[in-house]
This record gives sequence, C-alpha cells and structure tokens, in this order.
Amino acid sequence: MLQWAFDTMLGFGLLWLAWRALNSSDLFKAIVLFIAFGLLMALAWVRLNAPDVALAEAAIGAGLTGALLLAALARLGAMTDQNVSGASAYPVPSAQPPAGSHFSRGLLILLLSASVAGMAYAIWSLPSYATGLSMDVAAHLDDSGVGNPVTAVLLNFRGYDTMLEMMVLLLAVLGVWSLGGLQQQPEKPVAAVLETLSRFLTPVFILAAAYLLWVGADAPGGAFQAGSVLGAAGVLLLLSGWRPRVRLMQWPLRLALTAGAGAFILLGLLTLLLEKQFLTYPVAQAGRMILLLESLATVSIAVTLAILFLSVSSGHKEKSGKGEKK
Amino acid sequence: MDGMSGNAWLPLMVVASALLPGLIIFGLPEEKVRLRTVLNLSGAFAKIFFTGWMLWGVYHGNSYEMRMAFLPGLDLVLRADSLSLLFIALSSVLWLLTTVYAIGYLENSPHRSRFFGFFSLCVTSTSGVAMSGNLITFLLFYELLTLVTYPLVVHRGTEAARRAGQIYLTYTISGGALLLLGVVWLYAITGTLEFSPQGILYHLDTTYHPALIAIFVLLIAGLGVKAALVPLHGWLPEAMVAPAPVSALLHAVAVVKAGAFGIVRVVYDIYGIDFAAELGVTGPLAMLAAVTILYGSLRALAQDNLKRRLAFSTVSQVSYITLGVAIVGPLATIGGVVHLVHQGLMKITLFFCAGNLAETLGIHKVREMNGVGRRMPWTMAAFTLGAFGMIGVPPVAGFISKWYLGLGALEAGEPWVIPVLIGSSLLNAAYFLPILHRAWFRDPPDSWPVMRDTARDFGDKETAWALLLPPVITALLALFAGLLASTWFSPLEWVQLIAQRAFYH
Amino acid sequence: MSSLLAIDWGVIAILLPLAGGTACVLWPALSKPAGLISVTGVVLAIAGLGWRIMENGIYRHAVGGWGAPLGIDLFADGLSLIMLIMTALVGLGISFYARRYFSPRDAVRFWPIWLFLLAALNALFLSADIFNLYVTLEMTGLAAVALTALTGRIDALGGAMRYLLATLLGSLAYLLGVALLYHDAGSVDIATLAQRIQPNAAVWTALGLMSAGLALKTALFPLSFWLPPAHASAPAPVSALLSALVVKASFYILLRLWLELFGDFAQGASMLLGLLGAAAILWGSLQALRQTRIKLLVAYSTVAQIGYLFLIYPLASAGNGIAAGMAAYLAFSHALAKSAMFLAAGNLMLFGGHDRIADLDRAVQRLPLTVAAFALAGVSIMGLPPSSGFVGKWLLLDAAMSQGRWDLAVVMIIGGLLAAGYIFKVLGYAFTQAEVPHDARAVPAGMEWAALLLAIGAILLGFMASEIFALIAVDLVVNADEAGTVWTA
Amino acid sequence: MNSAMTLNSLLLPGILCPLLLACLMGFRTTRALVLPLTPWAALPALIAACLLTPNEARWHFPGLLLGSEIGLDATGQIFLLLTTLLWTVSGIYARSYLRQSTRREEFYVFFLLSMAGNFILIVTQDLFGFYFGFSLMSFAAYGLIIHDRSAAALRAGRIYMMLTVVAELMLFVALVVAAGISGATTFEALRVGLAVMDPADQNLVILLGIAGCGIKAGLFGLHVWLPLAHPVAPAPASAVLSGAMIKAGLLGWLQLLPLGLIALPDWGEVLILLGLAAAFYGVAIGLTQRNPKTLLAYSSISQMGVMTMAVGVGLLMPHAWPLILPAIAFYALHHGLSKGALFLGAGLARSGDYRQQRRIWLGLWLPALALAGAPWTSGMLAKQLIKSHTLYAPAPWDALLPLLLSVSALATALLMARLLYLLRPAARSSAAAPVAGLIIPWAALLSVIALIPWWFTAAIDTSGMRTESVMDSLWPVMATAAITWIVLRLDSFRMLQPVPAGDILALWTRAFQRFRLPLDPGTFSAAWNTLQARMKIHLTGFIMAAKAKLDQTEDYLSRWDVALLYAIIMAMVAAGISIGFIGINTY
Amino acid sequence: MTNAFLYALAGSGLFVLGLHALVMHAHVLRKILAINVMGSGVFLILVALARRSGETTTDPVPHAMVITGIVVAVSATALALALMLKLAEKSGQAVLPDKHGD
Repeated sequence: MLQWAFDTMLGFGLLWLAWRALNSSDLFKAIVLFIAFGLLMALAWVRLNAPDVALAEAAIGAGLTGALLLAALARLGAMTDQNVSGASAYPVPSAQPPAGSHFSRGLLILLLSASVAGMAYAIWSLPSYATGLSMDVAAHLDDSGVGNPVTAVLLNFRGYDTMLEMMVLLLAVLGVWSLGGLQQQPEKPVAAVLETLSRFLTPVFILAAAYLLWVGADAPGGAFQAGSVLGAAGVLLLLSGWRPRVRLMQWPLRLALTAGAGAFILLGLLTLLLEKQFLTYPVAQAGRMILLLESLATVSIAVTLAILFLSVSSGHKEKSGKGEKK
Repeated sequence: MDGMSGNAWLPLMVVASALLPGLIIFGLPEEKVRLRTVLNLSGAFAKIFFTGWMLWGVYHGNSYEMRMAFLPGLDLVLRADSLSLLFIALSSVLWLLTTVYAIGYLENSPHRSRFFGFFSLCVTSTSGVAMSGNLITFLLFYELLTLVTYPLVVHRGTEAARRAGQIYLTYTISGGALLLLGVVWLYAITGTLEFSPQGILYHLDTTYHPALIAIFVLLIAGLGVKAALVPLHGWLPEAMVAPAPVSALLHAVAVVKAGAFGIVRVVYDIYGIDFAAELGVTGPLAMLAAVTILYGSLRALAQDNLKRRLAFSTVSQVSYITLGVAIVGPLATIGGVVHLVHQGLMKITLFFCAGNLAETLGIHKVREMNGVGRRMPWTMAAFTLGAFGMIGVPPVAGFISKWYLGLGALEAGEPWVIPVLIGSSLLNAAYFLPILHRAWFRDPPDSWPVMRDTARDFGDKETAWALLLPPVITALLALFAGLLASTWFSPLEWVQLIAQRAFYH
Repeated sequence: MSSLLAIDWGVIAILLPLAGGTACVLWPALSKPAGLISVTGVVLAIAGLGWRIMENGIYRHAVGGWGAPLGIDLFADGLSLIMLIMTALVGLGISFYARRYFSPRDAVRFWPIWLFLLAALNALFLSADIFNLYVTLEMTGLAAVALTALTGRIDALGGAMRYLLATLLGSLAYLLGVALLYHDAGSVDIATLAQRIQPNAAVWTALGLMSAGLALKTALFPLSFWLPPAHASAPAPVSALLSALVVKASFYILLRLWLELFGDFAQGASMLLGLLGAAAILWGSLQALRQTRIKLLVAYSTVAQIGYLFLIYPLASAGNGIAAGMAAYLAFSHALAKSAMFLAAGNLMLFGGHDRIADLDRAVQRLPLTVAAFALAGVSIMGLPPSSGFVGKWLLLDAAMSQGRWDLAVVMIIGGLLAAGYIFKVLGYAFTQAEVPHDARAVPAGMEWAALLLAIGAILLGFMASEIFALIAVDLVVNADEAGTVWTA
Repeated sequence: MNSAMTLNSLLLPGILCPLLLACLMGFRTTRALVLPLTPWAALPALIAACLLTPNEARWHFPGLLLGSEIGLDATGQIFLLLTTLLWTVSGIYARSYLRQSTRREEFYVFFLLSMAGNFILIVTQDLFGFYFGFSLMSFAAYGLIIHDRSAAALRAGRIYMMLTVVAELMLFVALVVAAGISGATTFEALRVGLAVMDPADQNLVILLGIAGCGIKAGLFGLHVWLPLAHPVAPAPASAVLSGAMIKAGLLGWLQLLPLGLIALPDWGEVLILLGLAAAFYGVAIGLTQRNPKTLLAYSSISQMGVMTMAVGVGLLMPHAWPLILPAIAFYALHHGLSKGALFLGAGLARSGDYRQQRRIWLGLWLPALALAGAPWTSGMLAKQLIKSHTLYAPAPWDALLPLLLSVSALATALLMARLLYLLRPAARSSAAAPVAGLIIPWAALLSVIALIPWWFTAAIDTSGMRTESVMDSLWPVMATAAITWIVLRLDSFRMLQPVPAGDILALWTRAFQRFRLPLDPGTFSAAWNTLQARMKIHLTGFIMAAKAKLDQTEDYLSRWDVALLYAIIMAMVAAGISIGFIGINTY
Repeated sequence: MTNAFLYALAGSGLFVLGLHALVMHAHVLRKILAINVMGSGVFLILVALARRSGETTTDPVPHAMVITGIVVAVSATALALALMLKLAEKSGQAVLPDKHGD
C-alpha cells in the first residue's frame, strides 16, 4: 500500500514537474525543472526495476541533456541580447502571433484529453500479465557471453540496434559540425568553485565509468552508462575552462569519435566473413568481444557527448576538442 | 519481346526510321546543316521505303505485328493493318515533303537541331498512333504526340508562342486525361483493349450499356480535343503562331489526324460500328461533327489572319472524318476515312502556301493578299487547288470525300447530313473564294510587307525551291487523289478495302 | 558464382556506406572518393542482393544468429528490393551530381552524412523489426535534417528546424505505437507480430499513432507543412535525396505495417489515408501551380505525389493483390523523376543564380540537357505516357475503376492535369526571353547528365512494369511454401 | 470502222488541248511558246467534232474520278460542234480584240480553262466528269467576267460567283441523291434510275437539277446574273458565255432529267411556264435596255426560255422526246451561233468610220434575223422544229404553245430590231479601226450561220413544214418591221427608261439581306467577343479570389500549431474510424 | 493492478503534456523540452508495461530499447539545440520562421 502511494506520488510528481518545466515563465527555471524531472524519472526507473535505464537516465537524460540545454540557453541569451533567464516568459517578438491563436485552445485541450483517455484505455485493456521476450532472453542468456540481460540484449541479441545507435551519435556530431561553428564568444571567467569541483570530481567520474563498464556485463551498467558518466566528466572539465590541446583535436579526436562505430563495423565484417552471420559472436568469445566493443563504445560515447556539449556551449567546431584525458 | 514473328521488325523499323534520326539530330551542333539534312531526308525516305514494303505486304495478305509486354495483362502492340497503313502512308509522304519544306523555311534560323529533333519525334509518335494495335499503345503514342509537339508550338520562344503553347497543352492534356479515364474504365470492364474488327464489346451484358455510353463520351471527348470537335477546338486557332511547317504538320498530318484516327479506331475497332449504333452513340457523334463542321466554317469566315482562317477551316474539315465514321454504313465510312488523306493533302498545301506568303512576302493577313497571285503564281495555284478541294469541287480530292459522305448519308438514311455538307461547302466557298479573288484579280500593292527579321531576298524567284516544291507536289497529289480516285493506287481504293473489312467481315 | 550468391549482400549494403561514412570522418580529405566508392559499392551490393532474391526467393538474415523474435532479422522481399534498388540508383545519380556540386568545404560535410543516410535507408528497407525500424528512421531523420541545414542560410535553417521537430514528433508517435504493439503481442518482429496480432484497443491506438506519426514524416497532407520549406531551401542534391528517398522511408514503413499487420482490419484508416492522399494531390498540385520559384514548385509537387502513394491504401484494402507492386512502382518512379527534377532545378539555379520561373530566360537553348531532364521527369510526374509515372497512374486508376472508386480516379486525373499545369509553366518560360536578360554561369556537364540520366530512368522504368511485377511475384511464389512469413496484400 | 475509231479518238486530244495549254501557260518558259497557240486551242476539238461518228465514240476510263465515261451521241455532237465552233471563233477574235490588253495572258488562262470545262462537260457521260467540267467552266468564267475590273464587272462577278456556287451545290445534291439511290455513275443509268425512283426523291432531284442547271441556263427567276455578267465581259468572252456556256445548263437538263422515259406532267408544266415567262419577260426587259450587250443578254434569257419550254414539253410527252431532242439541239446550235455572232459583232460595231461601221452593222443583220426566225435562216428552221413538236402536247398546250411561240418570235424580232437600232452606225468615227483579226473570224461565223439551214435541212426531217414555214416565220419579221417603222416615227422610244440590269436582283438581295442578318460573321464574332470579354472579367475576379484564398489557406495550414492539431486529429480518427469499421463488419 | 499500469498511465500523461507544449509554445527551446518530455513518456510506457511479467523477472528488452532511445534522444536534442542556436544567430530569434522564406 505504501509502495502504491509512493508510486502514485511519483507519477503525479513526474506529471507536475513536467507541466511546470514546460510551462514555467522562465526558460532557465524550466530547464532546471526539467533536470529535476529527469532525476525523478531515474527514481521511477528504479521503481520499475530498471536500474540500467535509471543510470542512463540520470547520466544522459537528466545530466547531459540538462547541461546541453543550459549551455544552449546561455548561448542564446548572449546571442539575442535578451535576458532569457529573466522575467520574459515568451521571448517572442511582437510580430509573431502567440501560438495556438489559430484555433480554440479548448479544442486542443479536448483533443488531448480524449487522446490521453484513449491511450489510457488502450493501456488498460492490455493483459495484466505478459512476459514479453523475457523468457527468450533468459533462455539464451547463457549463450550471450554476459550475465546482465539488458547488456545481453543491447550488445548481443539486439546488437545491431546498438550499432546503428552508435551511428546516430556519430551522425549527431556530424550534423552539429555541418552547421558550421557559432561565432566565438569571449570566454567567461570560470567560477573557482567549479574548477575545484571538477578537479575533484573528474577522477571519480572516470573511476565510476570504468566500474560501470566492467560491471555492466553482469549487473546494471554498461557502455552507455559508462560513456555518459565519462562524458559528464568531460563536460565538467569543459565547464571549468579546460580546453584540449590543438594537437589532439584532429585525428585522435576523430579516432575516438569513430572508435565505437568502427569497432562495430569491423566486427560485423569479421563475423560476416568468419561466421557467415552478421554480428554473430562465437559463444566462447562472446564475453570478450562484448567487453571490447563496450570499451570502445564507451570512449566514443563519452567523446561524442562532450563534443556535442562543447559545440553547443561555446566554441567553434574547429577550436573544439575532445574532453577526455586518456 | 515475346511474340516477335519474322514480320515484327517492320513496324519497328517504321517507328525507328523517324525516331533514330530525331535522337541523333538532338545531339548535332547547330551548324551541321548538311548532316542534319541528310539525316532528315534519309529517315523520311527510309520510312517511305518501309511503308511501301508493308503496303505491298498487306495488300498481299501479310500481317505485321510487334508485341511487347508493357503492363500486367497489357502489351504494347504495333500492327500494320490496312487502316494504319493508310495513315502511315499519308504521314510518310507528307513528312518527307514537310521536311523539305521545313529545311527551306528555317534556313539560317536558330535552334534547328531542336526543331528537327522534335519534328522527327512528332512523326515517330504519329507512326505509333497509326500502328497501335490496342488502345493502350494508342494512348501512349497519342500522349507522346502531345508532348513532342509542344516544343514545336512554342518554338519561336515569344510570349505569344508561350501562351499558345499553354493553351495548346491545356486542351490536349485535359483531353488526354479524359481519354485515359475512359480507357481505364473500359479496361476495368473488359480486361482487354485490343483493336479488333467487330469491336470488343458486343458480347457484354446490357447492364454495361450505360457505362459503355459514358466511356464512349469520355473517349470521344478525349480524342475530340485533338480532332478539334466543337467545343474542344479552341487550341487549334491559337496554335497557329507556330512556324508554318509545324502548322502544316499539326493540321494535316499529326495532331488533328491522330484525334480523328482515334475516333475511327474507337468507333470501329473498340465499339464496333454495329454495336455503337445499337448503343445509340453514333447519332449524337454525327450531330456533334455536323455542328463542328458548320461552326468551324462560320468562324473561319470572320478571320482576317490567313493562318487563323485556315485553322478554323481545319476545325470544320476534320470533322468530316468524324461525320463519316459516325454515319453507319460502308459508303460514309469510305467518305470519312478517305478524307483523312484528302484533308491532309489539301490542308497541308494551304498551310505550306500560307507559310510561303509569310516567309517570302511577309503576308499574314487576308487583306494583304491583293495580287499576290502575280508575284507567286505557283504558290497561289497550289493554294487555289487546295481551296477548291476544300469547297468540294472536282476533280480535287475533297469532292470524292464529300461525294461518299453524301452517298453514305443516304445509304444510312440520314439525309440531314446533306444540308450540312452543302452548308459547309457554301461557307467554304464564302471564305476561300474571296481570298482567291484577292490573290488573282486585285492589283498588287507597291510593296510587300516583308518581314523585317527574316529579310530573305528571293530576288526574281518566286521563292526558294524547298518552299515551292512541297506545296506544288501536295496540291498535285490532292488533285490526283481525286482525279485518279478509282485507280488501284489511290487512297480511295485502299479505303474501300478498309471499309470492306469493317462491314463485310 | 554460387559463392558470390552466398554473400549476404544485404549486410554489405548496410555496412559499406557505414564504413565509408566512418572513413570520411577519419580522413575528411578522402570524403569524395570514399563517398563515390561506397555508393558504387552499394549499387553493386544491391545488384547482388537482387540476384540472390531472384535465385533464392526472399532474403532473410538473422543478425547475431538469434533469429526473431529475440534477435533482429534482416529481410528483403520484392518490395524491399525495389526500394533498395531505387535508393541505390537514385543515390548513385545524386552522388555523381554532388561530386561537382559541392565546394570542397561543403563536400567534407556532405559526404559522411549522406553515406550514413544511405546506410540508414538501406537498413530501413532491409529491416523486419519495428523497433529496428525506429532506429533507422531516426537515423534517417537526423541525417536528413543535417543535410537540409547544410547551406547554413537562414531559410535552410528554418526549414531544417521545422523538419527536425516534425520528424522527432513523428518518430515518437511511432515509437509509442511500437511500445503498445510490443506489449500487446510480445514481439517487435513483423512476421511474429503478424501471427499474434488481434484487433484490440492497444492495436487501434498503435495504428492511430503510427499512421499519424509516419504520415507526418512522409508529409501527407495536411501534415506536409514542413516539407516545402525544407526541401526548397536545401542544396539541390539534398533536396533530391529528401524528396526522392527520405519521404519514401517512412512511407515504406507504413505500407509494410499495413500490408502485414493492419491491412485486414483497418479499412477505416485506409479510407482516411486515401482521403488525405486525394486531398494531398489536389492541394499540393494547386500550391505548386501557385509558386513562382522552381524549387518550391517541385517541393509542392512532392506533396502532391505523396498523395498518390497514399491512394494505394483504400485500393489495397479492398483486397487488391498488386498493392505492393503499385507502391513500389509509384515510389520508384517518383524517386527517379523527382530527383531529376530537383537536380535540374539545381542546375537552373546555378546557371541563372536564382530559381524564379518567369526569368528562366531561354534556358531551353542555353541549358538544353537540364531542361530536357526537367521535361522528361515532368512527363513522368504528370503521368503521361510513355513513362513510369504513367504506368503507376494506370495501375492506380485501374484498381480504382475496378473497385468503383470513381472519386479517386477523378482526383488522380485532376492531379495529372494540375501537374501538367505546373510543369509546363516552367517549361514554357524556359523558351521565352526574360525581361532583363542576364548572364549565365556554366554548369558542369556531369551535373546536367546526372539529372538527365535520372529522368531517362524515370521514362525507361515505364517499360519495366513486367519486371517489377515479376519481382513482386517471385516473392509471392516463394512465400507460398514458407508459411508464417507470408504477407499477403 | 478502224478509220472511224481513229477519227473518233481525235476527240480526246481535242478536249485536252485547252487544258494542256492552260497548264503550259503557267510556266514562264513555255508561256511565250504557248501564247500564239491559244486562239487555236479549240480547233482540234472542232475538227474532232466534225469528224466524229456519234454513238461510236465511247471510252471508259474506270480509274478517272469515280469511273469516267466519255462519248457522244448525235445531240452531244451538235452541242460539241456549236461549242467548239464558238470557242474557236471567239479565240481567234480575242487574239486581236485583246491585243492592247495588259491582262491578255490572264484572259487566255481563264479562257482556256473555261473552254476545257465546257468541252469536258459535253463529252463526258458520267456524273463526275460532267460535274467537273461544269465546275471548271463556271469558276474559270469568273476570270472572264471580271476581266475589266470595272465596278460593274466586279459586282457582276460577285453575283455570278454566288449563284455559281449555289448552282454547284444544288447540282451536287441532285447528283448525290440520284446516284445514291440509283447507284448510277453514268447519266444513262441515272435517268433510268430517276425514272423509277420514289416520287419524293425524284422530285427533289428534279427540283435541284432544274434549279442548279437553271442558274447556268438563265432560267426565269434565276437569270439575274446573266444581264449583269454578259455585258461586262470582253466581247469574245460574252460570245462564249451567252452562246456556249449558257447551253451547259440546258445540256445538264437533257442529261439529268428522265426525258423520254417517263412523263412528269407537273414538272413539264412548270418548265413550260417558266420558259414562256422567260421568253417574254426577257424581251420585255431587254427592249428597255440601251446597252446592246445587256439587251443581248436578255435576249439570251428569252431564247433559253424557248428551249426551257421545249424541255418542258418533253417532260410532258416522253414518247415525243426522240423528236423533240433534235429540235432542242438544233435550236441550241442556232441560238448559240447567232448569239455569239451578235456579241462579237457588238464588239466590232463601234469601230472604224461610218462606212466601216455600216458594213459591220449590215453584217449584224444576219444573226439578228436568224434569231428573229426570219425565213431561210437557221432561226426559222429551229423555231419550226420546236413549234411542230408542240403540236403533240396535251390539251391546252397544243393550241397555246404554237401561238405563243409565234408571238415570241415577234417579240424576239422586236428585240433584234431594237438591237440593230442601238447599234446603228454612228456619224462620228471611232479611233479604232476594225482589224482583220476581228473581222475574219466574225465573218466566218456569219457564213456558218448562213449555211447552217442548208446543211441541216438534209440532216433533219423537215418535211411537212417547209411550205407554211416560210410564211409562218415571215410575219413576225414583217410585223416587226412595221412596228419599228411606227415606233421610229413616233420617236417615243427614247423616253423608255431602261430597267436596271438584273431586274429582280433587288428582290433577291433584299431577301438575302434579311436572311443574312443573324448570320453575319461580323456581328457574330462581335457578339462572341463581347461574351468572351465579359466572361473573362468574371473569371479573372473569381480566379483572383481563389488564388488569394489558396495562399491564405496554405499559410494557415503551414502553421506549426495548426498542423500539429491536425496530426492529433488524424491519429485519433485513424484509430477511431477503424474501430468503427470493425464494429460495422463484426455486427 | 500493478504499478506497471500506473507508470504507463503517467507515461501517456507525459506524452500528452509534451504534445500540448509542443503545440502551444513558440520558443524552440521549449519545443525541444517538450519533445524530451514526450520521449520520457514513451520510455515510461515501454518500461512500465514490462513490469507485468512480475516483481522479479523483468523483460529486459524494453530496457535495452529505452537505453537506445535515450541515446537517440540526446543526439537529437544536441542537434536541435545546435540548429536552434544557429538559427538564432542568423535570425536573431529562436522561434520557428513562418512558412518559407520568400
């Protein structure tokens, strides 16, 4: 009963935070609320017995996304000379008519209520007991080379998805780069406390990442979580004013970015050649191969996330570098 | 390409004889005049050669058919039967002449490679239209014809030409759309589109009859645009901004003929004339043709622009074909179908002549034609023959058509057609004879309104040979088509063969 | 030979552009050669795949060796194959165009993203797993948006922004549908789902979400609002890619879902899709007619042409077996024609420095190949014979007439007329002289030929209907004795 | 036989000669060569006509037109003789007459073409050849009529052309209907077919045939073009127009109508009445004329009236037709030659000094007397022949016709007297002297006229009318002389105002104008243009509004929020509508 | 009734809330937030319903899917933000432009 109440509270809390985040008068506040929302989501994941997702959410959904949003907001404020974090709720120029003016808001609310009701009914009508693919996963877990079923799915059963996902990440970087850099902004002096914090936290983050990566084989954790924690470390470093050396910017950076994707491609080709089957690991080598893949993916994910942050937060693409100490 | 018999390549050769030179010409640089001329003429001669071959073969009972899979359940079929050969023969001969004429007409003018390229494509599609063995093949070439004539219509690149092109397309593409709709509907009902002597519909249940009538209306509306049936004729007078060889081609060989030919095919080989009569669709079609005949002539009467007058005259004359087709009976059929050839010969003569006047003397209007017969006697002699043919004076070919139409009307018990024929002839006389009077009997002006931009000086000569010969030849052909109508090599004789096939199978 | 046949060409077709794209990231200087080699390789791979399918029937490859439903299956039947061929050929044409189009600086940006896009498309058309389809769809979307914004001009950025938001929303709606389907039937494998799925509230909701989401991504009227700004402002080769291939990706997914999952019990939604398709034809064509700039005109033409694709739904739901064939045909035809059109528009823009229709200024003489390309492609778009567009329209009309769908037939006919209106609007002005004649810049011959060859392809495809249907049919024959994986149209 | 065949076959080159020459006139190189030959163009045909053996000369050309039949019977030969003779004489006459003319070449071209048409229509026995010849002649004659380009000539030409076209078309319909029903292509078969035809069709064919040919033949009521056209043409052209070409209409009747096969009393009476009307009306109007050529034209109308009447009699009495036909043919010959001679003479009458004029004037007496039917002239013979056959006519006509014919002879004689009066030698001399080139052919023609009765008395059975005929033909001449003398004495002739040439044309014109008003192309197109302009305005407004609406709506639909709203609706409808459908299907 | 359904309902609520914001707000940043909230809603449904198999055995496949989804989401967010900034740099405002730039 208590759990029930907690879950209900959590559910409403999520909805309330989301509502506040989306409709707060102040963009800065909105983003902060969104980060809070993300943390609450992580809690929900835990409640849903999904620690892997919780980790990913905390690191990426709340942490990195939040950082990206904040950085973008800061840039936006500097760019449009508007006090975006100030009172102006809708930083819309007067020429733009307020959105939603073309139909009755009532209609929208009505439609949305109807659709939420419909969705609720659809969800409600689902059978209350279903195992999904859990039996299949359990049955083949032993052949997957890892003990954590989520990792098994991610890296083995549905490793192909993950491979494409690595491509999506790479693509995001390429996309951001292809926009061309933003105009260089004068570097703001970094708060001393942040510098101290980063100096303290970075090793912790690296350690945490290594742990997550390692433990991911059998317990919650894995490449994405590790990568995002590592990326968060990079973000912290970047926030504290650290910039990578020019030498590192070109192809070491590129190598790091493509490491995960490249590993997948090579492995794919290799398996295709040896096993005649795409991404089929020999059962004996599966664990090792997955670990290798995960390690490289971790590096790539971390670098990618950091680069994305860097691109959004400040400098020119050409001036950007990897936020990663090897 | 399944179903390729030993004789399959001849229809292809006829199509290719125009297509290949056309495609090569597109790639030729502007200044390669001689090569282009050689290509053009060799294509035209090749086409005549192959056509002659097939004529000989068909006359002796051979059949030529090329079949190739196109759509599920539908083949592309090129087949040479007697009707298609009639049209093919007409187009081959007139293509040759028009090519010669165009070479003369466009001497030293820009974009000739483009012009002749599309010109050849135009003939290609006409050949295809003629030899289509089923409605889908027909549709394909029919629409292709629309497309390849467009660049010819707007060839001059003026704003007026562009507008005329838009009008032309508005009509023809809309017509094509209606045709397509009709064809698809027909296919949905019958599952076949093959042309066959008794039509393909007679076995259908009577419950289909309303639909078949509607399809007929769609098909005729679609074809009627090109055949310039009132009220779908509006493009024809506008398209006369095109260069003279194009007008000649549009009016005599390709476009309007394709429409008229399509009507022939639909009435005889899709519906079957007996079945069409049973449906009761031929009567209204004949009425429509009659209205067109009179309306076209009436409008022609009021035109001062020579080519416009001729254009309205085409509106009127082409409907003779439709009229002949819509009257149920072998004699009317003969009259209608033979007019396909006769009108072609006569009208191309008239347009050639109009082109000569414009190109040589800069004459575009009827009222500028005073005394032009003295300056250009051969041109005007050809014009006179053509005009008399249009009126229906023997021995020019037009008389033969009218005669058979009249006989056919009586045979079919539709005597109302005769007043229509008479009215049309009367109006034809009313708009052609004043031209002849001006040209031959008025005194020429002090100077001719020679076009500034061409500034071609022909000196003592009437005009260039390449411009003069084609109209004279076509005029003579029109004359002999009538004068020697009963000889074995005349169009009439061939058409009688066709009518025999349609009625006494 | 048989060893060649044994190669998993499908996997190669995915991996090759991925490898090429990665190589571009590593060695930016080699972008162009890497790109061209990859694209050519993809063409060969697809050819191999096609060969394999014709020999062995449906292609199915269990990635990781697990097999559905636990693992992900790659799958290609006739429909997928035709989509893949379309992607490969159009991609090749556009690549050769892009070779000369982009400045070195832009080329570095273009090639890797394009290769990833190509890989995503191939993966998408080869996928038999609705979640995997989501990933490929997102990948396609992000790559497409990135390409759209490539010029960095303000209209391109605005277009890309709209496009991104729309595509993300569409993907999310789709993903929600995936979630519902998964939890209803316990699988994301299409074949497995097809066996298990029963009409119930969750499936209805999934149907609504997925069709709306995918319709949004396919720019089905009235959800086409994002398409014209995005497609018109992108660089020419990108516009061509977007219009020819990217919109087909989401369309393909929807069609797949319909053919295999929803078709039997979604007549109502089919009607809706058909209705919107009809509206799209009319509205897109009318808007195209209103445009004064070529690229916008062509973009609106895409809106209209997408409408034709959606007419398949009401016609197929009445039990017509050639729905897949029609879809494949129409999509392929449109891809060839529309890419040619956008490339031609790019040439005209390069040539005159603008794309105002009224000032084309004798392009027909000065840029004949390009105008020819535009015209030939236009013929196909109008649905006039002899072209693939005609064949596609014929198939649709035939189906409509056989089923007594007069309304749809009339809409198609009107659409064709309007298309003729806007195509010839451009062509007409290509003949005339502009009021203020201006100098023209040279257009590389390769770019003209790329456009022309694609357009010629659109025409020639019109003579290959039997081949296309043979491919679709091969697949049905093989399926007959392979129960369980049958999709029947 | 063989030699006869050879002689007969001269006909073909004779017919083709003018056509060939006309063609050769077209080439600049051959023109000079051909020009001197043109006056003689009709000569081969004349020779052929003389040497011909009637009924044996028959050729079948199946390939020509729709199957041509060329051949001549005795009647045809007479027509051919008349025609060729007149054309020959006029041709030679024209050579000198047009020596000064700048349009000589043009004249000859049309002259040759008309000639060819005229020959062809005589020698062909099939419908098509006849129709071809008829058309060729009719259209080419336009060139002869408007040769002067004077306002009167142009007006005459215009009216001639209109009526010609109408005639052509009437004839066309008559032929088509007749041929369509009977299946005939030759006149021989056609007449037979017509005889057995359904009365309605028969009447239509006959009506149109009579009217169509009647226009050419100057049938009463349709004659209006004749007095306008004949005077304005150059004399040689007038001669052939009035002498030869006018007979084409007559020949058309003879060919087309089922004469001798069945009795058509109604039509016969109609023709008799029309013929009589023309005979008197022509004289009455002609007497008022001051232009001798106009007068001659009216005389032609009057004379054609006589022949019309004779045809009418033939329709009444098929059994008598074999007798009537030669009479008509002879009358035609007589009239053609005389009228030709008069026109040519009229062209000469004002040249030279008084003495020369008087000589010519005296020459004119011969054809004038012949026309008046004076004794020992061809006229007498002709009139007697006609008159004798009218005696066989049924009830009122047998009495009435001979009487009326005599009166008509008197009338004609009066008209001739008036002509001679008008052409009497003038005191003042003309600058132009009569040249031999004009005189000789004319004189030759006169001698032929003079000789004809003597030739033909042998050929035609004239027994039984010899004795009284002289007296019978004398009295009109005598009476005329008396009347003339009185009139000249009274000098009241001068007061007579000429009836405008074309007399009832005004009626026609008025009728035509009333008819033409709504059909006037100018009004028609003006109304059309107004309508178009008005529609255009409305349409433009509508299109503008539609365009604005279109843009507005697109702006609306392009809004992010609106579009998303539709997306939501779509998702809901797609989900909901399917449930609805399943519901329908299930329950 | 397990908490699976509760969270799933919350998820659909989030989806709709996000949708509302996506429609109503003009500022691109808010739209991006809205997309993210919607995504979270979808993820929540996906994972929550996996709980139906019982307290102990959870279906790991949706978990993997959500992790994939989160990574995709962050990539998309980054691209969207970069695009927004670029747009703002060019146009001076971070709102969606009207129709097309003509």
